[in-house]
Amino acid sequence: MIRIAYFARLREAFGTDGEQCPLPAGVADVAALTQWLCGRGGAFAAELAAGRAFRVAVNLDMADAATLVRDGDEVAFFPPVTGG
Amino acid sequence: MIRIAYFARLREAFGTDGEQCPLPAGVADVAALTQWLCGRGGAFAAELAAGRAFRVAVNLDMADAATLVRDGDEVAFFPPVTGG
Amino acid sequence: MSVQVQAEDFDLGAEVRAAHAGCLRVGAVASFVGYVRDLNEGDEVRDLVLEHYPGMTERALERIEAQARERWTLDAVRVIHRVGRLAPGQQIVLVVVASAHRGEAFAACEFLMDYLKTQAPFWKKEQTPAGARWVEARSSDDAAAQRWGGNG
Amino acid sequence: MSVQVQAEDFDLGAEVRAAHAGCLRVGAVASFVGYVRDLNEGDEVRDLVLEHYPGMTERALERIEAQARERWTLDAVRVIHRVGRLAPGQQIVLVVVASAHRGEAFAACEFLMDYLKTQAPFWKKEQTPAGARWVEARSSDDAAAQRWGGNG
Repeated sequence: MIRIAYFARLREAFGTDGEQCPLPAGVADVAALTQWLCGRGGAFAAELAAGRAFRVAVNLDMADAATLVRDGDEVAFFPPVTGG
Repeated sequence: MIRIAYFARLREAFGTDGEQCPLPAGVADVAALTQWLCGRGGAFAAELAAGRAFRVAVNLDMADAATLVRDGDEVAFFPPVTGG
Repeated sequence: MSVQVQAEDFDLGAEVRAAHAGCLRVGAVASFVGYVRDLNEGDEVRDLVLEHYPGMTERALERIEAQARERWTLDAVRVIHRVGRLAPGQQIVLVVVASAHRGEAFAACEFLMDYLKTQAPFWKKEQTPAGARWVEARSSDDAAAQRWGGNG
Repeated sequence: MSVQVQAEDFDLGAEVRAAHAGCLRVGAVASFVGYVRDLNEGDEVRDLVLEHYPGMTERALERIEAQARERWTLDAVRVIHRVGRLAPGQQIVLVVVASAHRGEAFAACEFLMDYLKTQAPFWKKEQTPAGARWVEARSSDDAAAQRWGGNG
């Protein structure tokens, strides 16, 4: 199982703050997980399309497309940050 | 008459915080007034010698050697500042 | 704890006193307080809601603090960021840095704010007369963070 | 009056609240407090006496404030410098700058301190175990002021 969390604009667009699901078959990194989520179509495809500005964290650290995703991980998708 | 004020190390070296005196004959700028004070010898000659670090203000504004000194002016001699 | 995420307001004077803490080696305390403005991108802001990522946000702030302590010799660092609903005029964020000398205190304080703005997971949603909207990240904030070099 | 020379202590929190003053355009307040250190040039400092040039000092501070306001868009500036006898740990100087954005607040606050250090007529005399001595001006302070360009 992995935990996927959504924040801010993405949380609203997806209508949930996250989900728990088995690590999808063939998914080993952030790029593949993003592609798998896009495959759902709708808001996922729109918000996570190439060229959209979003960030990914794995296990509470900023990640990039190549960051590995393993069973048990927490992966978060969110917009560029706007605190301060 | 002009008023000459001394601060900090110069005040202590000269043993006074200032004096009032007629504008010395031939003195029209800071350079000439400094030379006139040096002419007294002793602490004045030592502290105001060429190459010593001191500053001069005329009428509450920072001055340089060429700044004019006129009757009624207040001229202050002091070390480089060390506030803050 | 030197970094903190909280809904409650904070007291700059008390935080600076705590940062100095009677430490006679400290010659300089630089500090920053950010406030909610009533105007953003030309629109009136009625209030805003600050969302964060519990766990990751604290960790990001601690990492930013650690980077500042690697770069400069600091005696104390304090970062407080509020979350939840805030009205114009209210305090959002505080950074306090104590050091022997002012150059290091100023640099570290500005560095912490620049990195916090681009690295710490907070998101602002504004309520304007035209409705609610998520604040967009600013490229000027990225530029401010990038001038410190390194990869953040 | 936004610049002040006084023997009395000051309250950073109160000064920052006054600088923000409920002005909803202000997004950023940068501030600095300088403290007496117990060590200078390797020697223990028991206390120090700050001398100034009444009349000229206030005028110099006002001029430095005017220069900051020419360079940046500022909503409030506050400078307080103490004079008289001060012990290690005590506050010497405060600078507070309020602006719409943090970049201007930080820059103006640091500029004010750098210029104050080199342009405002204050002199420190330290009491050390070896006796009293006048503090020497530091070339690093001149360098800090010069990086802002102009003739000060």
